[in-house]
Amino acid sequence: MRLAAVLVLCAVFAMALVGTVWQIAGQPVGGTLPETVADAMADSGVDHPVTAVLLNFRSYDTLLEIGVLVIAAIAGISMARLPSLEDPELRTHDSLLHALQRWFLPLMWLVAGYLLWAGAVQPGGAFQAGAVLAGTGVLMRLGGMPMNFLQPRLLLRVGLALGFAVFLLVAVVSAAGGDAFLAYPEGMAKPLILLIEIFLTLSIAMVLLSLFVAAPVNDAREPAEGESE
Amino acid sequence: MSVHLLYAFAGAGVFTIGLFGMVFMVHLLRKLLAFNLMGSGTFLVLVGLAQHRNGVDPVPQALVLTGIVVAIAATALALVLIRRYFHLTGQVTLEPGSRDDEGHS
Amino acid sequence: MMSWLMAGLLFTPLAWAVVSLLVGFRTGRWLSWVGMVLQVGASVALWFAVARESGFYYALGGWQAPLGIELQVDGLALTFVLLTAAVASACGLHAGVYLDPDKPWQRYFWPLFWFLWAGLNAVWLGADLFNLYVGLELITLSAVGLVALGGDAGALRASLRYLLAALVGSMAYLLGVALMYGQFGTLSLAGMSHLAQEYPGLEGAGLAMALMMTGLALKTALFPLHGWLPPAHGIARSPVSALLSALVVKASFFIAARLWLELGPNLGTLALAQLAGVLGALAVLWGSWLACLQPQLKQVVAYSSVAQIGYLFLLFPLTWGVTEAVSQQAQQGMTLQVISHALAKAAMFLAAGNLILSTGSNRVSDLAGVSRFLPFSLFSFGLAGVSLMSLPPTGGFAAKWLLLQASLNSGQWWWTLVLLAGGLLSAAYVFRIYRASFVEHSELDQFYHPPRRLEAIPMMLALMSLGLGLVAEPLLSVMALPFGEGG
Amino acid sequence: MAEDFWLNPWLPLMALATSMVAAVVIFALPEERHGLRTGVNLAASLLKLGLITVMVWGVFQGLEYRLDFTMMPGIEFVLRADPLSMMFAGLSAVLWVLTTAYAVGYLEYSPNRSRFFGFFSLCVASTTGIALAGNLFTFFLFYEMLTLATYPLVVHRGTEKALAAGRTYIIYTLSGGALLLLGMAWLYAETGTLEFTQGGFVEGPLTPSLAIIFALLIAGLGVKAALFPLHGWLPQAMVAPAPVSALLHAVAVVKAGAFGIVRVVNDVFGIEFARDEGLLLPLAWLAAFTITYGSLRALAQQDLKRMLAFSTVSQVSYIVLGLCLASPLGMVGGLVHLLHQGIMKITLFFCAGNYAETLGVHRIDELDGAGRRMPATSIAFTIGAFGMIGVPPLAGFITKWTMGLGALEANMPWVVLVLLVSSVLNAAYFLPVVHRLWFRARERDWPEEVRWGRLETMSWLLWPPVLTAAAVVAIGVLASFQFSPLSWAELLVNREYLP
Repeated sequence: MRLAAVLVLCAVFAMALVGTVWQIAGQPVGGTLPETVADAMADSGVDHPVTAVLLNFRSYDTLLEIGVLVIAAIAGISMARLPSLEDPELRTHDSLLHALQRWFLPLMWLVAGYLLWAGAVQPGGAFQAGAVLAGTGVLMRLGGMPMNFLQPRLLLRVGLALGFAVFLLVAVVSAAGGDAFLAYPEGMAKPLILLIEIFLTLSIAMVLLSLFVAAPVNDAREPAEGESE
Repeated sequence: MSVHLLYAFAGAGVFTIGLFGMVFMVHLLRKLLAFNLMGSGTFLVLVGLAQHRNGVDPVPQALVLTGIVVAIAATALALVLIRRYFHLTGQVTLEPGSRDDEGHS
Repeated sequence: MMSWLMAGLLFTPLAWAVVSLLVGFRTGRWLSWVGMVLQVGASVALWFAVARESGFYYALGGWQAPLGIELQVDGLALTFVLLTAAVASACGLHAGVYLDPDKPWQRYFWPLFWFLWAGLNAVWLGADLFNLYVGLELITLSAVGLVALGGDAGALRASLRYLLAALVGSMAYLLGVALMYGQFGTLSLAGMSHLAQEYPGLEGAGLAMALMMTGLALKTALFPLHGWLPPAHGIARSPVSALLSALVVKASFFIAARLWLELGPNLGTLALAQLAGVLGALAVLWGSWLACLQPQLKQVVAYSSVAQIGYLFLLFPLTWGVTEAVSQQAQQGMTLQVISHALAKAAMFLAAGNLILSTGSNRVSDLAGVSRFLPFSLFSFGLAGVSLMSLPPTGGFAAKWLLLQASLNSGQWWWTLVLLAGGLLSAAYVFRIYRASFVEHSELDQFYHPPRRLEAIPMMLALMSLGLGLVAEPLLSVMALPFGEGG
Repeated sequence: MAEDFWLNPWLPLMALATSMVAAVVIFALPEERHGLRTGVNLAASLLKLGLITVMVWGVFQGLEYRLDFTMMPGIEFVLRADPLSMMFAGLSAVLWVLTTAYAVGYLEYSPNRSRFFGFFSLCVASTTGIALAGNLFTFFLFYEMLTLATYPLVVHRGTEKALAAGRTYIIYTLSGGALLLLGMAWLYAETGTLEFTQGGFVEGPLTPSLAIIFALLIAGLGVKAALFPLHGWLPQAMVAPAPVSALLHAVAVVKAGAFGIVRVVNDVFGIEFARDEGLLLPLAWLAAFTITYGSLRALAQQDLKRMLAFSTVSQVSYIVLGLCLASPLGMVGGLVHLLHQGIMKITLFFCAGNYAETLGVHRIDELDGAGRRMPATSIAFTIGAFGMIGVPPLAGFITKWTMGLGALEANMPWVVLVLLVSSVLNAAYFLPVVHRLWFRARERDWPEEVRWGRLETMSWLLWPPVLTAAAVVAIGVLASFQFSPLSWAELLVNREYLP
């Protein structure tokens, strides 16, 4: 009964939505933004339009977005239980995984670095690089590497906030000089964006990794099936 | 009808499936997956419709990247909450007091 | 000067979020005091600057819309910024004393608090649909984090419910943004408004707007989508509840209202407007009724929020297809309602927290005899209640008066009945609390006396909401300032 | 006093502020500072009396006291003093002094006095505000404030019964307030102003919406004025302590309603407009019915305070009825009853409180022989009761006589009949009480007797009723004196309404 009702409602919604898309596709109005972007590329400091939009034209979005990530990380680590982090039971003693780690980790760091650098001219950038870096972290953690910086102490918090802090500092420095908030000083866009991206990569990796790690695990009261991840 | 528009229609469909899951499913992880479906659908519409109109458009691509990060942050937060909730109550649904038999993924 | 103030306004909360993340709760507390002073100072200075000159668009990064993101710095936005500064500072000051500094998770209160503040400012000033989305998510996630902070199973359940509802709401909104971008090729609200005027009859965009408004209504907890609100607001720590009820739900409503006022005349329909009004009316009645039935003090206050939010949605029918003067009245009424409810509800939640602290119980029936021992917090609660009942001279009354005038002048007399019934019902639940406190046969003879500072804060907020009605005229005149059209 | 004295505009606000500030100070004082609290209370009430006296003199000289500022678009907060407002403000100022003194004695040794006196002062502040309100909005503001300030007084004892009464009270009065608000908002939407204007600001012809607005306003005010069928809260509210009942019934609440009706008829719609358009006749019938009904119900009561309550229901409608006659003498009669009834009724309530507090007597049939035990109180009660019946030359007689003349003047002889019937009924329920007081011998012990040394009761309790009873005699005998209530009402009617 409930299923039927929900299905009917969803069907109606889907039809309305498809109709809306059709309507809109049929009669677009207004100017075209891509041309404006293309015109402004020369002043943006980077060569790839997506990166230019992300870190220059609409950098406020990105700033706040990193803030959202940091919030998630804060909420995550606020719930972590300290001692469980280094529980030996969690370590996988799998020789294949260890072998993979030995080969993969350097390679993945390299990939992360490349993605970061490539962002200036082609798809890629801080988030992708950070995600890969976080992936290596996950592998390391599963392999039982001691990563003490993931304990919710000052070091972790500095790591989480670093990228955001650097971004914010860059944003406010130019404003202190009388320019707009988030504006890059003349000719400084490229190095500043690179600087921001490097720190963002680190912080994003840190956030994702800490979210992976931060959860209440291995408590005696927890039912057995809850351990499966 | 361009291929981009097809993406947009697919996005509408995916969004609706996600919405269905959100409304109908009770298991928290399923709800979370449904939310991610909704997100993917939205991003498809965002890029598809814009590219249908403008050709290659960097702005929606950048928006989708931002949107993905935000969605990931939300998903991660939800996962942390769900895990802790399960840890404390042994429940996987929001109905207070009733244990869910569906099993957990 | 102006640009420094703007930068300070944007920078302070974000910077304080970062810095307070690095330190413990106690250090975070005094750091936050400094931050509050800065933030309040910047808000006040900007407000007066705009009141003297006029509003302007602030292009972030020097990129003007539609390429970049512009902030719409006008009287209305700054009044809300100012309101946020006042209420958030009060909640922060209260929390600094109220929360237990020895609990390890409380250190995360300050960063979440400051992020929440930053998100709120981003929404008040935002004029770019996608940026508003990011701002909303900033608010949602930090609010959920605050509800869940150190919480038990109940708090987690409430925050999960809240999170899921809010996420669906934001996704619906974002889908609407996607459709709007497909329609207009811009994300700037002002640009869209121009285009919508130029090309009337865009049905697709109308549906997209309805979708966005639905998502925002879910985030604002409009009846019947309000189920997530009372548990979340009821179970959070009192300063957090105060922040949530006073400010957070207003953020999504504010976006809905901006959308409606900019695009509604061309994209809205009578049915949509009336539907929003009817749901708002039902929210008023249903929320108040449920508030009368709640056994727990904070649940009463939380359901009262559901009801008070309902009033806000009368904005939609009262600004659609009416004369300029009526629309003006409705907008002014809505604004005053937002402000006075924010002040009153924050006062109420903080006072409720004090009452819970002194009786050691969240139950209404355990308030017996409190009126004898704790008149001060009860008084604050009562004064805030007067504003919710919308009796003069409170801001709540001023709001109700303007809405009454708007509905009478537009011939939509049926809303007056809702306004009056809502006032009476809110009196019913407020007086239920008073009544409980006057019962004399209490077993408890000793109540814990909270520190004076805790008691003073809700009183100040309550007095502000009380006095709002007296200064409504100058306030409204600033909000109605002509807006300098920028790029 | 110079006509452009700089303080003049601030006098109304200062009169308001005396009790407001007193309230705040009293709330801030710790519970055990009894002496200081009493001092603050009395000082504030005397100061206010002084300010009102100055204003009465000024108004008599034709001075204008007015203070206004804009609160919201189109809505002003106006305080001003005119003859009518002086009448009500004077009444509340005089009775505040006496009731405060009485309450100090009445509540000695009981808990929560800080709360009580704080709200008591707020209550008086609201009453002053109602009196001085210069437009309907300001009136409404204080009208609602009065509701809120009296609630804690009604439920003061915290018993189940008190809480139930408080609930009824709040439901009635807030609903009334809502009706008033609706009427006011609608009126503003129709006319664009709310300022009390001599002769009214509503302009004809009478449209259906104007008639509905009139009905809404009267209904909203009628709740507090206890017009039938909106009187239900009043007898229930008798559980409150005696000073509260005295204040509720004699001055603050019911009079606020009646005063509001006077304002609406005279200064909003205009007496001539209301009369000519036939708005007043239904109101007159309603008032006449309420007079009779209240008296009949009073006959059946066994509880002294409940009897007095129904008597109030009946007596307040005299004011409305007098107003509805819309002839000069009728209006004078009605308006003067605003004062007369207040002073007479407060006497009766003081006495009832004395019986309860000193002898533990609440019911009429327990009063046998009380006159011998408490002669001063009983004499005061007797004077009050005779005044109510309308025995010459007491205050009540002046009212009824003037109103009777007014009814003939207005060519409404049936009103005379109502007055006669009512007087007979008044006699029928008051005389048996008086009879029991003086002419029945005591057979049993008093339920809970308390002795206060030499006097029949505590002096704080004794002097207020004695003074008010003396006033009942004085304002009757000296009715033609220049500042008597009657002369003032004549001045008022001649100057403002029906010249």
